[in-house]
Amino acid sequence: MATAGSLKDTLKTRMGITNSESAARLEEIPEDLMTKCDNCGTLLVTKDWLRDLKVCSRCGYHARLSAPERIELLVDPDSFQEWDTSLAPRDPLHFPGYQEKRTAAQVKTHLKDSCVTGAATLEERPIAIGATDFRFMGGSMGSVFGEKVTRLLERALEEKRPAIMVISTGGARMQEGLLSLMQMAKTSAAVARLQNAGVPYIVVLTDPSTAGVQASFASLGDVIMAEPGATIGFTGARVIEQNLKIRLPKDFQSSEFQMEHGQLDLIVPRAKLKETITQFLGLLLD
Amino acid sequence: MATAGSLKDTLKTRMGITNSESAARLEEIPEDLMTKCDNCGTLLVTKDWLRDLKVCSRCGYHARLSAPERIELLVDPDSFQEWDTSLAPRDPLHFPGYQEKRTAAQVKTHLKDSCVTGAATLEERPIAIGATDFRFMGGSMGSVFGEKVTRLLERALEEKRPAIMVISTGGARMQEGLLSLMQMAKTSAAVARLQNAGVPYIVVLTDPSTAGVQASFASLGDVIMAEPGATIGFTGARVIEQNLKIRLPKDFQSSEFQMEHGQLDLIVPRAKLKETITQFLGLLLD
Amino acid sequence: MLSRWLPFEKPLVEIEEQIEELKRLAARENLDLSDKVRRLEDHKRAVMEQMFAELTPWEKVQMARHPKRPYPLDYIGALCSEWLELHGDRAYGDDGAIVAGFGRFSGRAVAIVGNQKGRDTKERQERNFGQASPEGLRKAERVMELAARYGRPIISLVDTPGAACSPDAEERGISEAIAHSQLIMSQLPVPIIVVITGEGCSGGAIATALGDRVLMLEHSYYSVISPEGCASILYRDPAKAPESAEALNITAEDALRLHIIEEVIPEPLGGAHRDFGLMCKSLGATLERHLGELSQIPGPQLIEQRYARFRRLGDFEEQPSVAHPELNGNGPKEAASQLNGL
Amino acid sequence: MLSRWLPFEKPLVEIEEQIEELKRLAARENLDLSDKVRRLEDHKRAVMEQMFAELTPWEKVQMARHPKRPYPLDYIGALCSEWLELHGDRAYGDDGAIVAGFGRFSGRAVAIVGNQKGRDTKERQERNFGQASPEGLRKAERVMELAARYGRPIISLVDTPGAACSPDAEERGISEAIAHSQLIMSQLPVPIIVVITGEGCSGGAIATALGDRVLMLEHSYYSVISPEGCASILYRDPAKAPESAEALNITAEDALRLHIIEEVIPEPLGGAHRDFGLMCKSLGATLERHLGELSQIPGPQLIEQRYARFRRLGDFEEQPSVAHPELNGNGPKEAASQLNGL
Ligand SMILES: [Zn+2]
Ligand SMILES: [Zn+2]
Repeated sequence: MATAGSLKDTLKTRMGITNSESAARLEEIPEDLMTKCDNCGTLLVTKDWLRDLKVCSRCGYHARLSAPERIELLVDPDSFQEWDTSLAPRDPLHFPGYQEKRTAAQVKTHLKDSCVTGAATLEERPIAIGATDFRFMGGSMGSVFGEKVTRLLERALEEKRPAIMVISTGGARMQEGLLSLMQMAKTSAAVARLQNAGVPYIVVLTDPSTAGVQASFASLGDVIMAEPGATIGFTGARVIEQNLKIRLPKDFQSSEFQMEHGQLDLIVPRAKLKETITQFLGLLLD
Repeated sequence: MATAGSLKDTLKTRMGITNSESAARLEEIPEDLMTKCDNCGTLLVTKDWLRDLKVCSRCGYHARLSAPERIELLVDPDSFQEWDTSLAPRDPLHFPGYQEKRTAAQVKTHLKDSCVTGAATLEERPIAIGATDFRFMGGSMGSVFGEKVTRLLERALEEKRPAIMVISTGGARMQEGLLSLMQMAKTSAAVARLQNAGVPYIVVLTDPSTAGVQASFASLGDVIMAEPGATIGFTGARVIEQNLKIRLPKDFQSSEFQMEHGQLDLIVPRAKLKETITQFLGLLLD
Repeated sequence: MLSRWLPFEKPLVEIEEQIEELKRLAARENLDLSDKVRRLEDHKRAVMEQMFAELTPWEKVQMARHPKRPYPLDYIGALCSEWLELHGDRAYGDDGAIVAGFGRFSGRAVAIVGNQKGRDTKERQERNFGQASPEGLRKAERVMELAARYGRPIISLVDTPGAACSPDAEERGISEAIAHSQLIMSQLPVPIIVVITGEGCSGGAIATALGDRVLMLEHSYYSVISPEGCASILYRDPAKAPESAEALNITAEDALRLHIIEEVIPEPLGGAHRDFGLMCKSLGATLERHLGELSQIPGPQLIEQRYARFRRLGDFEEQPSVAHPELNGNGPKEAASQLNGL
Repeated sequence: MLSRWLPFEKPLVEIEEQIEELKRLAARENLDLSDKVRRLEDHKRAVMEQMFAELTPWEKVQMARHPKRPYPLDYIGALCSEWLELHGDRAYGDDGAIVAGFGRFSGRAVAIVGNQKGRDTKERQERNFGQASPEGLRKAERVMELAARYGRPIISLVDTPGAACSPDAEERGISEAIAHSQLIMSQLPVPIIVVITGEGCSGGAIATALGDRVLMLEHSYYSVISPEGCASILYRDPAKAPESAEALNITAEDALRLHIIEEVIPEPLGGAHRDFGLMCKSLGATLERHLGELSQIPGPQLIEQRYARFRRLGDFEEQPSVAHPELNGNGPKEAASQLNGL
């Protein structure tokens, strides 16, 4: 159990600014601050909610996590060493508004781009792990994201480290045009090499996992796990509804829907992810 | 165009006793004998019907052919040299009535068992070809059938001859019990080796192609062609209807149905089979 | 009681009722009838020993279908210290009739695939009575290929009355799925041990039965067609299933004699369900022995041996070679030209 | 006439109407106006040359979508002396939006896959406007793997507004199908030439565009998202598609500049549909040249080069390395323990 001070630090520094609360306001919030579940609206004691890894104790709703949170959730404490921190995005197309949006995202997240990768251990097993951050332009995949994932997969191959990718993304980054589209091919090809070499590659899909990322390396895991209730698919439900003038059921593209349609190996609650990945790696390798 | 004598010979010797006409009766039939289409009931001039390869000029119904007819239809004249003529069936389970049924089939067809295999040329290209004969106990696959197909696939591999199998069968031969079931595994494994060696393997499905044969080597062709209107499937429609107490549409399990459901590469009318196979082999090999 | 006793077990029911009666009496009247009870139990055991040693093929079928018979997930739960079930064919759906995943069996990580029937009406329907649909076989294939990539041995537990029998299964290519599963299994460079634990019926069974070793539980059966199906064809009467079961040679002993399987795994007296713990001990020891042997063999050699194993199956004779009179250009030339050259 | 002329072609319509008028006049009045006609035609040509050299990105999109634009089967019919189309994914269905088969192109047997739109309303629906469903991509994959087994080069003709957009496509794993097609194409040991012939839009395009050479016709476009889709997101107004087309850098010249493609294949004046014969000559010669070059390269080397080709795509900078302050154990220890160890 953490102290009051550390809890506030956690909220401020590590959890990012979810639930639309500003960092400034957090300073004044008393220890027993309530957090409202985005799904069922229940007011939860923030301390409990954090202990539950931002999962609503009432309805099971899994709130989104930042990339740093994702990584810390899944690796041994203090074991993470970030890779490719030098990579930073450009604006190759001089796309309207791109630089401004990105700078805002960088300020908000303390990240250079939407994907964080690195080395860590998981129950003492060396792994390569990456996570995407939905707060950073919807976790979209541009050149830096694609390059980081590719380098992660290549280094995993070289060092025979199992690779784990945790996804939360709206797809390819429009603002880098074709260069973003090419990251789909580049990352998919890198997965092929990793699999040929017999190095495990595990995908964890979280809310949301869609479009260009879902249609490339995120659908190619040896095993694909998803958190409950995540939205997983290619074309967004609203776009399909508009195009075909239809109404889609509420659970369309949910983890449970994708499970039923054969696209997932497992649905794993957040609290069980680390354990399940560890077990799977043990069953493949030990 | 053949002479009167040869036509009768064809009917008597080569065409087998289809359309439930006995060999004895054929002797007395005048040259302009009419043949009734089994599908639409149209009376066709036998000479024309034979020239049309036993395809009804009215409704396109493809009447069943014997294994020897099948082979002669597809290979260069006089090029066929039969393989494994020494193989003959046994009665390993002492199955009630098996020997009698088989002897009757042998007398009727002049075949030792339901499958004929051998070497031939197709537009001068050496090939290995096999065909099954529905007249022989429903073209069922027992030990001899399975052994012949396996030897054909093995020899095709050894001599780098493209292999062609023409199917007409009700499935595995019940009377040889588990030994028949094992032929499914044996032949499927032999296909795997042939494909690994990059030797083409072409399947032609004709009416009917079902059950244990369809669920083994007959579904594993590099390309799978079917004659129009053939019945192709695993479980017979009547069995499904009885089990589920439902009525199935008339075209259920037809070639056209299987094409729509992605199970066939091509539907090829009988008169075009030889040409299509030749073309496909050319496109794969030349 | 109906579900606990098979028709041929009637003599046992009577003895058991007598035992129960004696016990009730002893309790009510405070008598010591333990000697009588013991004698009756000895008698019951003797009857059982004789009964289950001499089961007819049709009785074996009933044993294999016994509603209390252990199913793959039961064995997995008992034999594996870990188990992670994987789902889905990554294309269409997740078939409850097939379970597939990775487990740890006596310290060794293995992949396990199996046909899973349901225990109650609802589960039976969800699992389609253990009858695999195309997507189930494609799921199994995917997991087996994953196992091969990581050098994990495969255990396939077969217990199915056949592949799915429905328009849906036909539409999605149940033939192709059965065929392809065999094609893949014949090429995997890891040990594959198949155990027919209950029903091993028809294409649905052979689909996942192409292994280096094929074993059968004592009271399972393995057949090219269901006895009822055979009877419908042979006698035009499904009620003649007992005769068909006899004719088809479907018992473990038959399969052993025909060299279809390597070994019969004995069941506890009265069947696997009567002493599940003992059954697991026996099954576990057998699997361990075969895994130990097979894991010594390099992958490519395994594939060769597996091919050879099935290659030799079949019973036929090789008579002096006589070509078919109509073929080899021996027939009339004009006749030959009739079909050719048109 | 509506379907023959695009909005920006209006000046041409006027000139052409004048020419027609003159010809009618000459015929009616029996006059020799050929000189005037010739001058008008020269003028028209000059206008066209300027017009089509300066098309805006949005005009290129309209050209790529021109209802008379040649589709893959048109090119196949013109360029191949033989063509055998194969069907089906062997699992679910046959998708009309994807054609796949083997053809003989200038004496060489090749596999060809392509997105096929329909010409009329009925065919458009049957072919789902060239938008591939999962089963279409799986069919293409099957044919490409067959081609690889027999050492046949692969030509992929891309002309799609995107992958199928429907609940069905989602249910059967359109994401998986797009991803898997790329995975497979990255490993085939035969030459793969991709030509964007019309629309090369989004995941539906890259699904079959992982080649050794990627070429674009002069008036095709290639984009991560449709201009309309981009406008909806960026400007909340699909009518701003022209601005989006500009911003997205989707023309062949853009793609060439960004090293996404190797070459732009010139189209006849006014577009491929105005002189199909000439277009085929130009496309055929280009394909032949690339096939000739690639067929010199051994399979494993092709795979390496193909990987390297896509590997280098992307534009980013490498700044001095600074780790994220929250990671690498630099953050407060208590905070780290908050999520871990729970
Ligand atoms: Zn809630
Ligand atoms: Zn007819």
